Amino acid sequence: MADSSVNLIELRGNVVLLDFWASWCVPCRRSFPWMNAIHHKYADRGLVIIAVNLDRNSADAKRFLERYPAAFRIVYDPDANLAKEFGIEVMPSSFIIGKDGQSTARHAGFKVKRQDEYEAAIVAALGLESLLE
Amino acid sequence: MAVVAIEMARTRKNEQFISVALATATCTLLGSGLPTPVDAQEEPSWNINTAAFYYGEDGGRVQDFSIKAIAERMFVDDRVLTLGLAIDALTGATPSGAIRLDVPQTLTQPSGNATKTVPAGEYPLDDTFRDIRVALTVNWQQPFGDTNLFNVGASLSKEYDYLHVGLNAKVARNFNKRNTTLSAGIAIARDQIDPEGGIPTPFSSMLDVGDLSNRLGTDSKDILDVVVGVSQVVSRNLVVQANYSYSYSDGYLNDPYRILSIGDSVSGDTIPRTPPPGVEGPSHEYIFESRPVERTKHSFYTQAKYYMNGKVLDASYRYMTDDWNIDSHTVNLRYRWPLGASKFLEPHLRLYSQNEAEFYRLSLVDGAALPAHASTDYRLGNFDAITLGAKYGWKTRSDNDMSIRVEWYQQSGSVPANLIIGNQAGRNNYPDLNALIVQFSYRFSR
Amino acid sequence: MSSRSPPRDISIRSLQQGWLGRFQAMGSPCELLCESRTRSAARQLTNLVAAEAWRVEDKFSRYLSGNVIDRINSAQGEPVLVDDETANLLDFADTLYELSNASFDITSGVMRQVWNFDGSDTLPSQEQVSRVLARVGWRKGRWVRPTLRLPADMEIDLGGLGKEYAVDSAVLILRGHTDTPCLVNFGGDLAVTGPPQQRAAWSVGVEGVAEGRADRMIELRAGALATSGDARRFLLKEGNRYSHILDPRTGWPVADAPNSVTVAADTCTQAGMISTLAMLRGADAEIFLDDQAEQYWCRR
Amino acid sequence: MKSTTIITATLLLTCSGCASLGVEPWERDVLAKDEMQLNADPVEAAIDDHIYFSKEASSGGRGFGGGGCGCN
Repeated sequence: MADSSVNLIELRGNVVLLDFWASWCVPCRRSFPWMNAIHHKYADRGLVIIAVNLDRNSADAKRFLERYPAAFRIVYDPDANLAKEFGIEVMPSSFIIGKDGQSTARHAGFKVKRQDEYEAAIVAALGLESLLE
Repeated sequence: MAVVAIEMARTRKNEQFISVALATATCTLLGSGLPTPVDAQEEPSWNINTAAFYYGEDGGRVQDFSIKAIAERMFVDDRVLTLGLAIDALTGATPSGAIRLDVPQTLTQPSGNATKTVPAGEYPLDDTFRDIRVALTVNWQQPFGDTNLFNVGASLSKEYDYLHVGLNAKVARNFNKRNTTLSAGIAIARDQIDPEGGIPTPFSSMLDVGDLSNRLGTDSKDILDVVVGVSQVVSRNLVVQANYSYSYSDGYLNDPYRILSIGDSVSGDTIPRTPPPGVEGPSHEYIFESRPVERTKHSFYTQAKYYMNGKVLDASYRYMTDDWNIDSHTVNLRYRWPLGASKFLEPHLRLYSQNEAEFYRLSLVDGAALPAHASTDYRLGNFDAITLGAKYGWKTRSDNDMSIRVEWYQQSGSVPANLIIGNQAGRNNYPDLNALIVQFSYRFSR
Repeated sequence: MSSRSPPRDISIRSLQQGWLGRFQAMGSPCELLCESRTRSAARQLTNLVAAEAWRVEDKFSRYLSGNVIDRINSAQGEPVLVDDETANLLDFADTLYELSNASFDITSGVMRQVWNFDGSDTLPSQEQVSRVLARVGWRKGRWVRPTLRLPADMEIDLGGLGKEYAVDSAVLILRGHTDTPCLVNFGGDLAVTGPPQQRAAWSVGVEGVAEGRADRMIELRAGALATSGDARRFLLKEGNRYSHILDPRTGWPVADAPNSVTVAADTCTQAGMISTLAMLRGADAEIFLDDQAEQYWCRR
Repeated sequence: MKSTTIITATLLLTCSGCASLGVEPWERDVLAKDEMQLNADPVEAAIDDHIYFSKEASSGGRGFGGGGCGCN
């Protein structure tokens, strides 16, 4: 699971939440618990969370993960190749990639106040809107 | 319980304790049998910075014992409430403004109800200075939009003869992947001055004990500050900042306790006087200072922080100029040197230089027309200052920060030659100042 | 726990005194004996107990993908965040590891890759044993509640305490639902909610070496019984009988372990753990058991 | 007035060079450290502002500094 590349094609058919984070990023401390909760809620409905770590030194990331454990998959991108590809402007940044492999939503930063909005985008991508009624 | 039993089972090699330990462990296991949803750790919500601090000038001058605390309550999404409290206990003597003489001098105390005699050759100090100051601040930070930050705050401080009330607001906006931040802020304040015995009329004479005919009661000043600034991330290791600030004060800007000696136009010595029989009063002619009622200051401030493999250089420079014709230059250098993973040493050097205000005088001349304004305040004089010291900081076992700072502050000034008359030339006219600063800080979260 | 998923349904049979609910879970036949008045009440209680057994099975079976055990075992050295219930079990396993001087080890399951206790005479080589032993050792992982980090080639298996835990958990649920006395029996590990009303005690038969023959009856009024040792699982080589109890410190079966140890204790988990620890002591099993407060029945 | 003009010009000059300066969002590890914040020790800064406000003719510059006491 600790590979440095993600094959999104291989994940086609799933909804992917691709999150870019780093150990020193303060809002990431709040996004991790949220992603854990989302993972437990939607993992069996086809959601795959991939958190791309952008620390140069993965030891920093591991220290972070000891304090803020992740129930989802962590990928290491120390050279920021993925980050460049996705044009990250803010940490953290996340993308919701639909079952067809197309990005459906992009969130810059993480605000607790907007959690419902992030979750709604995931629910929409999973096609579960009817469950929210 | 389980742990104790395990230890006993081990050390005593008595296996009976295994079933005790097991029973306890089972209890724990089944006690919360049913699953609960994942709940991740909460961030600590308060960051509290505290400091106890001593500032002491030698020669029996000002001593300040102070405690200060800043508490930040962190809310989600970068909203922060900041509360500040400072308590200062001030004692000691400050220069009254009168020059030294070769004879003893008797001065009426600022309260107007007693006198004090200064021995020949000594600096006339005002030693009635004693005060407790309590200051409170409150600030709220709120982001709006993805790139803007808004701050609003208020301040209140009270000492025996002084009340300050202020409001401030600041906006900041990020650009360029948050590498550039522009900010603008405004602060307004009203300060009320209410000295014991009342405010003396500017340029009125120091009167005999019990004569308060030159006192005006209270007065106030209004202050407007505006700051605009830009901070810029230059590289992974370097961030710089530049600020311009404008400050306008309007109202009572005098020091109500400060006087000037009236000197002989040839000898420069203060003109003697004799109080009426049976009355205590000043032995020489002194008048209270008079400053302009407005002051406009402009400051330009730049700061750079540079990270070099664990060490951090913090350098700043400030240029200030005002319409009292004071120019000043301030350089601050701090170098943070890590000692292992959890300690650091940070030497600090500060250099300061200012020239005198246009109305700065050593004394006034008997018989000459009064200037528009005059003050002998050494803080409006021509001087250089140096601060040298270091801070040593470490992390406690519970991951809190502690530090001790020890610094020396020294002012050395000179009075411009054209302000010195006759015998004044042979005396040291500028009250040099040497102070020790000791600060202990503790920073924790909860 | 089995890789085959038996049908998840329950059956209810009338007994002379009360009802017997039956279902399959965790690779074992499971039973609920209760003194309910009606069949539908018995069915309701059996449904409750079965649901809990299946929940525990789904959550902690090492054969199912996607559950917490699978997440831990396939984390490839990454830390895994676990829920409170799993954390409680891991804390418990950690305590047991300490108490047993490392002989009770939930990472020891991989040893089964070289040991087949099918009654045959195929013994693994020392080299095979050493290779697999390198992947055993609870302390090689890092458990800081609520996070477990296991070296990439290691696995955990809560099978050694899952059944007992499920029995206790089911008893707690029953106590919350009814005052009717019940006995929960998951494949021979059992506990009661209280003494029966229609007779003096619950009679429990302990199975002997010969399959299916209960050769000892135990009267149980409160508490639990658990048995370690399995008459059907052993290796025979040159007349030596190798028990299926493997010592995770050596990689070899415990020498001279009893055929079975049955222990009575307050809870099924306690009973099961004491019987397991006794088995791990091999020849000294009785010495260990004599030191404990619990009643036991040891068969050699 | 003259100084204001110069300062405004300097600010504009500083800003025109901004676009090419800076780091990528994931390169902020060092800048995120406490000791790299421009105001890393606010208590010490407030104490210093207070001392120098009461002993010198200048104050502030970094922010709204010093002030609020009858010591000057």
